[in-house]
Amino acid sequence: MSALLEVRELSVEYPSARGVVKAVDRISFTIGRGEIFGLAGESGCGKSTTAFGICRLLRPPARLAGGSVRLDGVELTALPEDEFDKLRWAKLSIVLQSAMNNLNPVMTIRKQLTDAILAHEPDAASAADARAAELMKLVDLPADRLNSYPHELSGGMRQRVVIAMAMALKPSLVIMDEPTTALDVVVQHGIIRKMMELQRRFGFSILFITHDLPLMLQMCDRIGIMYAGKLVETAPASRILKEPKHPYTQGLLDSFPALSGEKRRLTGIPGHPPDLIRPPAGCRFQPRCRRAMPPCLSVEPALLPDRDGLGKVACHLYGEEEGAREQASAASE
Amino acid sequence: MSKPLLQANELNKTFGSRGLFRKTSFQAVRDVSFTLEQGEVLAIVGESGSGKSTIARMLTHLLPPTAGNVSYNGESLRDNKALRRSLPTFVQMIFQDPFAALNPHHTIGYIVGRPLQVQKRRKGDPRPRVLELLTKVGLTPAEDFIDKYPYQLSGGQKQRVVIAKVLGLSPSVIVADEPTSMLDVSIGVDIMNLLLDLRERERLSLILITHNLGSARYMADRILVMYAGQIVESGPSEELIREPRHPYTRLLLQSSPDPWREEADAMEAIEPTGPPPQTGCSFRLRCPFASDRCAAESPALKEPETGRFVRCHLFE
Amino acid sequence: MTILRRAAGAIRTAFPGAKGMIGLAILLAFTAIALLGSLLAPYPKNYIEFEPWLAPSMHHWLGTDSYGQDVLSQMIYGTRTSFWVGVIAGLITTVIGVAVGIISGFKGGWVEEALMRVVDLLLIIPTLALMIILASFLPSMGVTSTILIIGCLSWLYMARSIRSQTMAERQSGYVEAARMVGMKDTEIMFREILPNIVPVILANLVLVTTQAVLAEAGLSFLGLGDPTNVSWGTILALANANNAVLFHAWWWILPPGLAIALFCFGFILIGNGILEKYRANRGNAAL
Amino acid sequence: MRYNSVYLLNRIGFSLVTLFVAATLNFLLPRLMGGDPASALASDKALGSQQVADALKAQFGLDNPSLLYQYGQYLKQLLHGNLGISYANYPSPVIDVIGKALPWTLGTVLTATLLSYLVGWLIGIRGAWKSGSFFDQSTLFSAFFLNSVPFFWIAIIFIMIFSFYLGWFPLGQAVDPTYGAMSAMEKVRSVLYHAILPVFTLIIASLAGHILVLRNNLMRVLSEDYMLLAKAKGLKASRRKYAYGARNALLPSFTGLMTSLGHVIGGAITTEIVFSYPGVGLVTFNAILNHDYPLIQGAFLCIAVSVIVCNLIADLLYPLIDPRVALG
Amino acid sequence: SSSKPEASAGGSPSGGQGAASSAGASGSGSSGSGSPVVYHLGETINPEQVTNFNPFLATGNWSNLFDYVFDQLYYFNPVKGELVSRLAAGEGAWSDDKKTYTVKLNMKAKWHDGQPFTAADVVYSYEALKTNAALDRYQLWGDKRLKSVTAQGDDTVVFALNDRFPSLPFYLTTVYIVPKHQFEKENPAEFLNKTPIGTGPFQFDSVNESAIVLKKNPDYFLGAPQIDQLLIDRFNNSSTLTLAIEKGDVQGSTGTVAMPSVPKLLENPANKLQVYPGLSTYAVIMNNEKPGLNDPAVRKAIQLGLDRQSLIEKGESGGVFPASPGFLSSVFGDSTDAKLLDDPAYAYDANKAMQTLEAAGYKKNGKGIYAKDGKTLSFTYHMAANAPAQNKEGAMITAWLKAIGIETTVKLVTWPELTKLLMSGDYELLQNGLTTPPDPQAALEVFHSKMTAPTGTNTPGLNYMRFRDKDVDAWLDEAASADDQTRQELYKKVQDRIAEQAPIAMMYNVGGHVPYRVDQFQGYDENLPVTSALSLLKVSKK
Ligand SMILES: Nc1ncnc2c1ncn2[C@@H]1O[C@H](COP(=O)(O)OP(=O)(O)OP(=O)(O)O)[C@@H](O)[C@H]1O
Ligand SMILES: Nc1ncnc2c1ncn2[C@@H]1O[C@H](COP(=O)(O)OP(=O)(O)OP(=O)(O)O)[C@@H](O)[C@H]1O
Ligand SMILES: [Mg+2]
Ligand SMILES: [Mg+2]
Repeated sequence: MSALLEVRELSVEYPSARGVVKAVDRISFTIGRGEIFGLAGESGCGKSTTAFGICRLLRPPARLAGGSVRLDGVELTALPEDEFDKLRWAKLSIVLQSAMNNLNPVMTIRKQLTDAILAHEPDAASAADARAAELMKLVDLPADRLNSYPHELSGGMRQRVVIAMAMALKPSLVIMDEPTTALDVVVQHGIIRKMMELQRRFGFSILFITHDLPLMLQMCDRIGIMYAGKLVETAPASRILKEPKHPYTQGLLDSFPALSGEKRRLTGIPGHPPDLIRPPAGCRFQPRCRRAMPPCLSVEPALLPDRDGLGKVACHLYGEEEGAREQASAASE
Repeated sequence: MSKPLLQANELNKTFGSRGLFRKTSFQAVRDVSFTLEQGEVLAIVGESGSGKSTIARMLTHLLPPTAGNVSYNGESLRDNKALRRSLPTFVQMIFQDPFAALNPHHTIGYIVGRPLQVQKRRKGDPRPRVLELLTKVGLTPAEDFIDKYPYQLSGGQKQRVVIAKVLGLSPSVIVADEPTSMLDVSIGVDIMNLLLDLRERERLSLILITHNLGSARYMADRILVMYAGQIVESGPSEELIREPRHPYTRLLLQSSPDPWREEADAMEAIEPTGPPPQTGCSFRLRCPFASDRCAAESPALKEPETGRFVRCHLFE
Repeated sequence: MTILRRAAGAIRTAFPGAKGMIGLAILLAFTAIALLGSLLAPYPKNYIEFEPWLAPSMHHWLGTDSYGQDVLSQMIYGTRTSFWVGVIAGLITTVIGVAVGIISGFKGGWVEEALMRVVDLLLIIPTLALMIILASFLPSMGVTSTILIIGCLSWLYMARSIRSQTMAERQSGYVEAARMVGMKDTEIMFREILPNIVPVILANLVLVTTQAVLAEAGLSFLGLGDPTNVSWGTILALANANNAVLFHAWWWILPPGLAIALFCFGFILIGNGILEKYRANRGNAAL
Repeated sequence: MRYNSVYLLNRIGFSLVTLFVAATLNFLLPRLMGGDPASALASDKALGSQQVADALKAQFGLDNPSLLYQYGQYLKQLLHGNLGISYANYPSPVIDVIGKALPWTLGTVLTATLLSYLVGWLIGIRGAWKSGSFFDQSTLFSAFFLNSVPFFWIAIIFIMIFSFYLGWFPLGQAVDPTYGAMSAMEKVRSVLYHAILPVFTLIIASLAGHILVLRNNLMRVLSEDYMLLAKAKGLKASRRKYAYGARNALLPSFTGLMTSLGHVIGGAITTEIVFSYPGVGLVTFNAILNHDYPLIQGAFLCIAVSVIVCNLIADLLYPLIDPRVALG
Repeated sequence: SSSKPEASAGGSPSGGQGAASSAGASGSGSSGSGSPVVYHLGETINPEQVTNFNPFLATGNWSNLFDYVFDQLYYFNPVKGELVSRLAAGEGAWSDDKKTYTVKLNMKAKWHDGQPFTAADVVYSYEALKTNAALDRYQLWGDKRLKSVTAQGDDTVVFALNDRFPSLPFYLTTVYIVPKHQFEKENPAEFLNKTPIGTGPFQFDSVNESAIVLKKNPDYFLGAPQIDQLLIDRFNNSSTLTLAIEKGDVQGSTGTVAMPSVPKLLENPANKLQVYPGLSTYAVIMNNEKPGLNDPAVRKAIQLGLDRQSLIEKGESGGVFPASPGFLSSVFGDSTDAKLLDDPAYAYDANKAMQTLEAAGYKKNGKGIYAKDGKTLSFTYHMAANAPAQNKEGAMITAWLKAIGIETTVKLVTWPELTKLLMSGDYELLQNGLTTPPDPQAALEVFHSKMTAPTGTNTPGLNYMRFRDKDVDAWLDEAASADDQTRQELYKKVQDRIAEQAPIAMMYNVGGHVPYRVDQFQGYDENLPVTSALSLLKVSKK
């Protein structure tokens, strides 16, 4: 079965007064049908930019600097604007971070739901209302809320509305950029559960972006870890949880205080992410890496499949002579 | 027994907003009492809007309580004007947003040094003390940082500057209101570790306000759970997390993602549909165990076993 | 060379963007004219011995008026009055506006209520009308009183803008942090907050300066300006009173109006440049 | 109906309070200026002696020196809709004088404000939508320039070109001299024809502010997430521009309408003078020159009332446009 | 020879009748044409000048209107300086003791509402001034003036005086006769008279925002006007009014046009300007009681230091007349001391001004300003606000005074304030016009000490200068009841003394400058102000 989304060598740049910010630098990954793919990483590493690059929502001055994005075999980067407009929402919908700002404050929920439907199916006018009510039911909201304005709903309800909206045309891929960050954990939990349920029911794929690695580990099938505009590791969630390979992934995982098990001192990752205008030579993580080696200073590691083929990692520790490296790393710990 | 370092007594805060024809009031904090001992770390957790920051601001007298009282070493803040004036040297606060907490127009040296002058701790040049403080929070070499401006620092470094500034006044208590929520997790861990170290070294007491039960467990000796302006449960952190009593605490714990935990049986919680009720138990509309009694009678904070307090009719 | 380049860089940061540079150029030109007026003007001030109503020519680039004065010379002398009225009234306005704005924005409570209600009320009555009243009731009317009147009445918008900016700043952590370490209110207002709203103040200063120039022109046009002083407003007032329109004497009507507009245009360009940069730095904060 | 009674009461109550304070301010203003209006009037050679002055003082309620008493009288009269008797129009009551002038000013100022708001809106939106385009840059520049052009100068230039040189429009005045004998249709035509230049002057001079405000607002709205989402939904550009962008950009500027009204009324003073237009601006200015205190008071009160009422209308319309207000 | 004013008053009835006959002749001619003949008169009329049409009131109306709607007993023709009969049937008769004056009325007159006009109306009009002192602006009922006004039958009115008052006929021009049957129901001091009824050549029709509309009175006793409608177009500034004349929107004006416009107006052959000297003198009024200004040498220096020729040529584009240093306008013909006007002793001469000061003991101080005994010649200089062109002249004067070592500080004040300052004397120098009644005695009595009061108290008359001269007082008192010959001589003496003492620094004399167009209408009587009621009677469409 071929992948639903295929991102290859995607690069996005922000020209700025000081120079060009390479926010996303030649990243490649795929998302299978019905798969939940997570993208994690520190703030500013380019997660949102990647998402916007995929669905061509980059705000000026951002520009696509290369690469290809294929959805269902259709090359998106070269599609004319009106063609792309037809594809939007019908195949590819998106949910953004802050619930408040996702909805137009001066329009009723009904209008905003039907808006999306009518933009693609202009003849559905009579059926649109019924479909809106149905969508509300999907996310456990009473249909009379259709007549409300966004400010009349709580943050969690608003985010449910946005999720319902994203389902409106049964897309094959839903991008979710930190859909629950602004919400309370209890509410977040409810929404995530709902989302998983819908995903199981309709079988769409999700590109899920968050800071919250524990959450992601709970719900995603596969996870990509980004650092400073680069993808440094992709692997199934269970694998990341049990056996993180990249030192950055390890550090990240070691930054979340757990609720169960032995209480132990966390180490985190010292230092801070690099300036993306002048990234360090070699491996970008090397200045913060406890296991950095001489080649890390000069040679940029490529994202290569690891031995068992389940994941990919971009680190000199796992080159051809992986065994030796692992020994070295063991010694340093 | 000696007086506790800090004691909050039946704190209440009501916010009123006045229109010409309507006066609305909103009780953000209701009858909150707790104590803090020397060297202790107390975490306050609870959902957004439950009144955590309001408590912090009352403790530091940025906001006078509507009723109730805060006392330090047995001295009441309300009645003691001298104490209020020298309060900055007793208690200090670390704010959520390190990006906003530093005035972009002053150098790090000024930001850390100026409070020393204001509180007349040091006459003359505060520079040596500033260098010392910067070193203490791990901004080394301190000479490199002292003349920088905030925009030249990363978020984690900024939060360190805030801590250095606060330490300069040698307070006995630091109230940290979500000190890491604006920072990346990897950097937040650093800050939490720094605070823990400082507690050891400086015999500081710490009140940590957080959303995150994990952080509360990591940092605190005791946890205090708030819901709708009230304390619903409190107790030693390990115990409270291992064995939560109040339905809200249980819900909170169960909702917090933790991939290392084996999946426990899920509690069927109800999503909030409106503001918490003013009468009876404020959690009852979301509580799967709610009974008629919960609507009729508001539960009191009981101590079913020593050190564990719960506000729920189920535990009486 | 490097010094020049560095100076250019400094100017570019202070007056961002192409618009800012154009504004700066305009402003510098007017400043030069205001300061060097008597050297640049071809004929002495109020020299009335030419033929009246001469159209522009080599001798009189902007022709002559009904009194036989060289319009260009009068315009150049007028620049000085308008310039100083603008700048000084602008400064007075700024001082009042900043004080009222910061105090009400920072103190909040009844202080703010009281100050802002006063501002609201004064805003209801058109400023020009208030100025006319003041101007006609003051014991005398000279450039000084014009400046005072304008300065004392134009701070309303500025106070509002500074207040809302101060309120935004008050929300930011550093103010609360300053309070937390026991700083006095005055120190917080003027050493902590003030430097942070300098761009807003500058932008407002620029706007009130243009308002002052316009107000002076308006007062002069209504015959409430200082008649012994040449300003763009008095030139226009005389052109209107002596019916330059009848003579198709566009050379007497156009220059003062254009000068006013151009002068203010320069100021506004600079102000907007500063504001745009400020907004960009603050993530497009509402102003 | 989106109103809630508290909102309504609050807005109306606030307007009444403002009105009351404005009335008080009006009472104080001329008195704070010093001078004795009745003597000033009596000393005008036309109205001779001390007896006359005394009689006038009694008539104007100035015979009792207590300011408080005068204030009481003033409020009492005001409640009865009595604004006193104009000095310069003696013995005509102020209310008549203003009543005649007000429709002209309101007509021109309101028309001009609404039109310039509308035009400014369209231009501002178009500019912000394609920000940086030639259209945007050129309108921005023109707006900056127009923002600083004096009202009266535009008026003079208009008269010079359109009335005197080209002869397309009358030299001023509000109606044809033969207005009295005209049919209703002709009257309307006459009024409109004479209002064109003054209204245009006001539009041109107040347009720039609207362009700038709306452009800024829309720029801000365009960076909102819901705009991005609207694009992601595949909505048509025109729908995004108007239903999503412009609608939201409009809201913050709506309350600013009031202050712009004050500004335009201020500009109307000089405009009416140049165009011999018989409006409140002209009346106010003449009243000031004549030291006609009751008329000044009346005119200011009437300006204040107009602004407050317009503001109230804006406030009452606001919930209809912005659903967030009624509950807020 | 007999005294000029009375002689002309005697000559006027024939002139009036002449007007009537010619009007009657052409009136029949105009009735033939189809569409009504409309004459547009353009005037500077502010909104506050149309709130009433009561000729007794000084405020709220535009006084020139009454010339068209009402009649006085006599009309003062400023072009000739003569009286013209209106409601009076010819010159009145003095009794031998000169204490009663009997006027026969023109019984052809009729009120616009058809009611007959009688002597009772005249008596009522004068009695109204008596009972409402505030309306008696020229103080006809003042001491030594009117004792009573009575009717003798329907057609004769007798004015009885307390004392001899030879100027009475001139004063009779100031009172418009109103219909008793309408006014007696009202309080004349507050009557708004929204639809005035007069006897005049034009009937009031209506008023709107842009015009006062009058229509012809076909039964006018001096002959019906040829024009059917007289529209008085309202402008609020003279600039626009001038443009309207140039464009032909209006045919003429009674008012002032901006003087600098005159040369341009006259380039167009359709436009004409009638110019005649008038009763207003523009001057820098000096308070003779203020330190420094109480010294005649200083006042004289100021008078000498004003370049009056420049003011007239540059400021007023030659549209005004030189003012006599002896004050009396040349409108008063033989009473005026004509030689004073060109007397080189009073001509502009900056050097002589400074010599005068130095001769009086003034020395220049460090700043180049003259001073003596600690008093520096530094004065405040008030002028009216909202008059840019006048202020410009003031600025010119300021500069000239500076050149002769006198410093001034300019203050702009509103018109009522200016009047108040004049009356109370709280000023030093003040630029304003002085308008006198149409009578040489009254004009010169401006300088009588009975017309003044000490600084701080309001003056009863126009002697704002606080000028006091025993000789002048004596001469004027004597002239009040002297025969014509003696009066003329006394007047000359007074004028010489005024010129010598310089209580006031003349700028120029503002008379009439009446613009009118001759491209569509003809028949203007240039012996009268061409746009006055009596002249318009004869005007007809070309
Ligand atoms: N308008 C812009 N101009 C210049 N640089 C930008 C702009 N917007 C984003 N960037 C840069 O692009 C990089 C990637 O930003 P992006 O928003 O994709 O990060 P992210 O991973 O989504 O972060 P977060 O977790 O905070 O949302 C950042 O380093 C940021 O500084
Ligand atoms: N100045 C104020 N005026 C009115 N209401 C206020 C004010 N400050 C806080 N509140 C209200 O009091 C309640 C408690 O606020 P508080 O900031 O203490 O909550 P919190 O627990 O800190 O929430 P968060 O986790 O979001 O920071 C909230 O509902 C808030 O809206
Ligand atoms: Mg992001
Ligand atoms: Mg908080």
